[in-house]
Amino acid sequence: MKLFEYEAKDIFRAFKMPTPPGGVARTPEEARTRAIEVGKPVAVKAQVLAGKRGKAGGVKFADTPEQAEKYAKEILAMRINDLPVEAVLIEEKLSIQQEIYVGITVDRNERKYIVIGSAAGGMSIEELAEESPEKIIKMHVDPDLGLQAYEAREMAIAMGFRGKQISQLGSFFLTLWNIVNAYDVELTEINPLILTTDGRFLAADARLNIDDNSLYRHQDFIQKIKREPVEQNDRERMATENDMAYVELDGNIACICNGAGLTMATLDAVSLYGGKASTFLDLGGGADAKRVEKGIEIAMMYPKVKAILVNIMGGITRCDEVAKGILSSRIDGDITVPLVIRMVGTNEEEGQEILREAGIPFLKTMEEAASKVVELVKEVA
Amino acid sequence: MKLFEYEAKDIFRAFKMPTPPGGVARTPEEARTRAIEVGKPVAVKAQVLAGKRGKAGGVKFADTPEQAEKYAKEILAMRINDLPVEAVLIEEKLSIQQEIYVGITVDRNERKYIVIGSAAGGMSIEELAEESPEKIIKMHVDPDLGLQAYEAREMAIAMGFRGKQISQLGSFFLTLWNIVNAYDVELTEINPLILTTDGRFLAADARLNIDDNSLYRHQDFIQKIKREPVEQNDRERMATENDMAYVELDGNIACICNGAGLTMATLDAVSLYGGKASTFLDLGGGADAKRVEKGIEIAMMYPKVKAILVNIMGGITRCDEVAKGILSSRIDGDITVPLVIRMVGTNEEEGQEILREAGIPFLKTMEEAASKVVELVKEVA
Amino acid sequence: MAILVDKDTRVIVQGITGGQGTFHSAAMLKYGTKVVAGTSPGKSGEEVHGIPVYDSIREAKEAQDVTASIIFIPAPYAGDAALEAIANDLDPIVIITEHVPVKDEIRVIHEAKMKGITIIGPNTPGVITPRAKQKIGIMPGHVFAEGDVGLMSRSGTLTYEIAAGMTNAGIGISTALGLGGDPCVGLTTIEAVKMFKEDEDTKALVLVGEIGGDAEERAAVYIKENYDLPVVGFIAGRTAPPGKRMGHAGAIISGSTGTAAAKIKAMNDAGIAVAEKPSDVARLLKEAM
Amino acid sequence: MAILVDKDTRVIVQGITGGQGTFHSAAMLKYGTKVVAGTSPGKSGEEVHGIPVYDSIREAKEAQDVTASIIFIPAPYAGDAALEAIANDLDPIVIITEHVPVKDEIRVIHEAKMKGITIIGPNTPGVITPRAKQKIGIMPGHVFAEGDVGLMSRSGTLTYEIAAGMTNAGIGISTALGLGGDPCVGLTTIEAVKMFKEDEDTKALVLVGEIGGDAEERAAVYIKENYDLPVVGFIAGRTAPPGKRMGHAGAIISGSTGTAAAKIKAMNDAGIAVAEKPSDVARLLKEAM
Repeated sequence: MKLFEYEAKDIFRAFKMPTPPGGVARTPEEARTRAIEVGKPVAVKAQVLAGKRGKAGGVKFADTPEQAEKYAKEILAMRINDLPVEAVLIEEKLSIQQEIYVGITVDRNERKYIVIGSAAGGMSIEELAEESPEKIIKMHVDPDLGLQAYEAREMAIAMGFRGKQISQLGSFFLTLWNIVNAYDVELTEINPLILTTDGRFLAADARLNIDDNSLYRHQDFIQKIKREPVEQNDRERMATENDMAYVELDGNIACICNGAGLTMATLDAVSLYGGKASTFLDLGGGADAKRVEKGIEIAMMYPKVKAILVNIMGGITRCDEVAKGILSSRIDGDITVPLVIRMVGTNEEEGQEILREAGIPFLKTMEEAASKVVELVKEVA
Repeated sequence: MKLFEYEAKDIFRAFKMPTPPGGVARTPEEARTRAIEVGKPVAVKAQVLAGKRGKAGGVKFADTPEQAEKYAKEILAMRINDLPVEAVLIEEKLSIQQEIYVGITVDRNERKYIVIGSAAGGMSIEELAEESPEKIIKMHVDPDLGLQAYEAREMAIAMGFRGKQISQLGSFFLTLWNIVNAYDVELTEINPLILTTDGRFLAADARLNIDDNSLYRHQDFIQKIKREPVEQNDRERMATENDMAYVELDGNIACICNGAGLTMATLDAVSLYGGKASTFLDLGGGADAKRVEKGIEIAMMYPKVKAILVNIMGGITRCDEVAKGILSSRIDGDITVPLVIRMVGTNEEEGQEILREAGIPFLKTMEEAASKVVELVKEVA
Repeated sequence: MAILVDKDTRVIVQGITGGQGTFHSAAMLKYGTKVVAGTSPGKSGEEVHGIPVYDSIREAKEAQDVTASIIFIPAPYAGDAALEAIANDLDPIVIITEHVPVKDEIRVIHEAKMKGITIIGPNTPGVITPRAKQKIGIMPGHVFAEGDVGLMSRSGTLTYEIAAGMTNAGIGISTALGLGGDPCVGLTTIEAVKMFKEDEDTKALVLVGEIGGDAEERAAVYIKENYDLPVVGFIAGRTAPPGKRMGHAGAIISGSTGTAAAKIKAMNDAGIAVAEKPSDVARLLKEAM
Repeated sequence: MAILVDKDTRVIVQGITGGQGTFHSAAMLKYGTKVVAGTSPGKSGEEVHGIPVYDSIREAKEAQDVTASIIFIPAPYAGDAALEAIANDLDPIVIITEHVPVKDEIRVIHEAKMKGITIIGPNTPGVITPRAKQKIGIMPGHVFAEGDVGLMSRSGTLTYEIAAGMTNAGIGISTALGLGGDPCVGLTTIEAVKMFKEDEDTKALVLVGEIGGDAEERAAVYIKENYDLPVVGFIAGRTAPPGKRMGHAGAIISGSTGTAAAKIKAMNDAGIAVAEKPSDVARLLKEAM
């Protein structure tokens, strides 16, 4: 779950991390009020769960409350990365001495949290890593001990800071770590963390992603921020509610499979035979008839779909249940496009028998099925 | 810092631990209201930071709100263990199937937290340990991992519980552990934890002591409960504010020393020569003149004091500073009783020189000093 | 010998009374696995398919000789279950559960590592050694024929797909291993390759990867330098658009690493033949062996 | 040889620029201790009494050969300082700081134990070996004469008192050790006795205890069974009323254990002569040796 900048900063402030004075606004008028409260030139920043906001024109600097109102109006009307701007954050415009990068994420190779810092912030860590890897300081966090204050200071020292700034900057790492720990954060970044010309460190930006698998532990927080974990369309929401992985793509063939790897491989096969997938739909493990029916229902709701490919490799999932699900979708008239079925594995014979009795054809290999569905789509077109 | 039962239960409830319905009352009228809210027979329990409350008559059972009001009036007027009863807790009277003991404290030998449980609760753990040690189940908590759910269940299993009660009771240990961790608890007990005749587990009593050394981490909480960490008289409060260890006793000789061990040994020596101490006052390490003066000031405020014995073994503490402190107390006229000084160690000669110049006598060994002060007190009497 | 699982493995099923635990206990028993005990707190004394159920692993170990664990416990409690298995020195520990919070995974993997215990998963189909007729997992046993090719994968059903293709082509498997689909898993791809390298019964490897992370790239470098027997690869997600989350967290493309192209290139650089379709794996294996 | 501290010990002072750190660095240097570095984050490049100051132990170790640490860091940060010393493999680590939260103490002591590092304290005056002219601590060095009696205590100034009495009586000390006044300390009384037992230069022991806990009782049992040389004891708090907190947390009487009477009885049972007054210790030692 990605948090908006202003939501992340609310958490930062609750953990006593210094952030620029300011507040969120949902209307141009509110933006004006916030700017008056700040009483200095402000930044007007689009609140949107997408990167490269600055390049898209989503950040503007206003010298007066009137200007802030005007920019807020413009930005609130924007879409960035195809997402609407829900709000703007009005914050004091800082006088910058240095832009710093700090962040914590999960290192999947070491299976540990990793703390990352660079005195050369302001750009994405990927670009930084490519251009100046020596400027990136990394430290793994001991899973038993957590990040210690002395380690946070060692980060600041390694980043080149001296004197009082060692502890000042170190405290940002410690606070970030406490937040990571409290909120099951899988990625957090402050970029830039600004050292102002008058010597203050302030978290000027904030990125904070909570591990989706941990959300059950953070229901109080999710209710408090009064929004859904993710912006979703109806189909995506239905899939989430049914615990299915669902991604919409640009093609026209819906691939309904069990298992993420198999679903991806099915998309690849469709592509290999000249087709293009509209839908990645992973039913997950052990889908029963109802679940299969629900998966087909969701897939059919997406207007781009011109054919469905069901590719099941039965493991926990039983082919007889899959067949029953398909059958009741047919009976209900859900499926209004060509359907190709490939189904092997657990209870394969029972499943195939059900389809055979209902007069529904099926195939034995995924290559046959992929090539067949591509063929059918071409006929339809 | 010891918490009142109702304060501890507020924490228990915040951590979602089941407690009996009810609430705190500071007047008999409030007690009546609470009893009406409970709507069933209630227990009226004195809120006082002392053990053996039940034996002192501080717990009564009321069938009606009127009765609850009457008992509350009686109990609120009581003193238990020489402490006033500040409030009563009104709680549903439970129908008891079994009384259980659960607790967590620090095992100083293992230097670990230790979880303690017994199916035979209702009595003090010391008595239980003496009478039926085999009925007490203990488990150390791994300092890296903390108490795990499976360990909490193992406790319940070892205590003899089966079926669903394993997880139900286990969750009390887990919750207690989370509280210990969050509040730096050095001792917490639920005794009794009651299994009701209808099969519910409820924390019927609550004891919770926070590590005094950790209080700086819990300022928010201390402010929230709106009271001082400990009930203290003026002298005790002054000593606490000045970070001195101060205990009032029944005798008439105030012992002002540096270091707890030396102070205790000084008390012992006074006793050995037939005297009786009124005051244990440990100045701590590295006391300067001002601190010595303040210590003497506090000691003199206690009316029982008939003589003062200053016994300093200079280590971090410098004898010249001690001498200066004594000197300015004399000049200010603070000391109105006989004063015996023994002072050796760091800067001994400088200190003795200061006293010599001021005409203040001093001794070289603590045995001489103890015997001398006892002699002087006898003369005074 | 194969790896991780053999005739001496004696398994406890954590969460045996749940739907999945019960179903797969039967399947494992049927396949030949020595499932000797199960846990379900509060259900000590019950039996599932004749397997005795205990309140805790500690209790089970007092009654039964168990060496390994398979965990069918819901995600919020799976970490605790794994720590219980670690505390009781079970090895390997197979965590079937998906959606385990990464913080819990990190903790469990670290504790296991400190004791030298192998964690397989989470979010894995488990491990199977056809020759020994032993599986600790949820894979359909009949798909895996006895043989001398080691198979490892981060994906469940895709593994069955490829194993089925191999079986159809007459190629058998020494041990097949689901490494788990989460970003953080216990046994890593490179560690699995090392295990297979030490196994005399494994004469070739199939490495099934997917987009996300750089486990395959790392394994490829290791293979290039250390592994002399034939290796065939397959990577799922060639056509996945960047930045889209595809099913499990393992399949996020982040930055310039983790794309299918990068993985395939790393494998080719290591002399690993990479199949375009799952069914090509068997053919490439035959060519390589 | 003595224990814990000898001529090869090279000390870093954590918190060297604070009042206590500065004062006692001078005192240690004057006594003869090899104080080779100090830390104070942000003050790298400064010097205290000619001792170079570093931002971190890591930085200090790059420049200096340090083996042991003494910590003068305020209680809220003392645990962090100790973990830094542990991570840098310093041994022993002497924690002078008092009022360290017990949760932090438990954590630090556990981590040190896992690495086999000795923690002395917290809330200790430290350790001194007169023959080597080395002290890591805050005790007045002139009070301790060179000799062959091991002295250990949970109390600071009381230790000086007894040491001074011994010195006046012509009895010298091999190593004197403040175990620390807190309920949870690193090196325990019984562990200290074991160290002295292994030390050829220690021919007798003085065990100074106080009310609270049962460290003295345990040590007495150990001494009875394992230690053949003379031991003299002293217990402070004979006249302390039950339930009153006397100075530091170590001195709480809880339940039926931890009273002066119980400790004295345990010592007497172990054949340990217990002094009534500090000044009696020297006499009893002479009688016993």
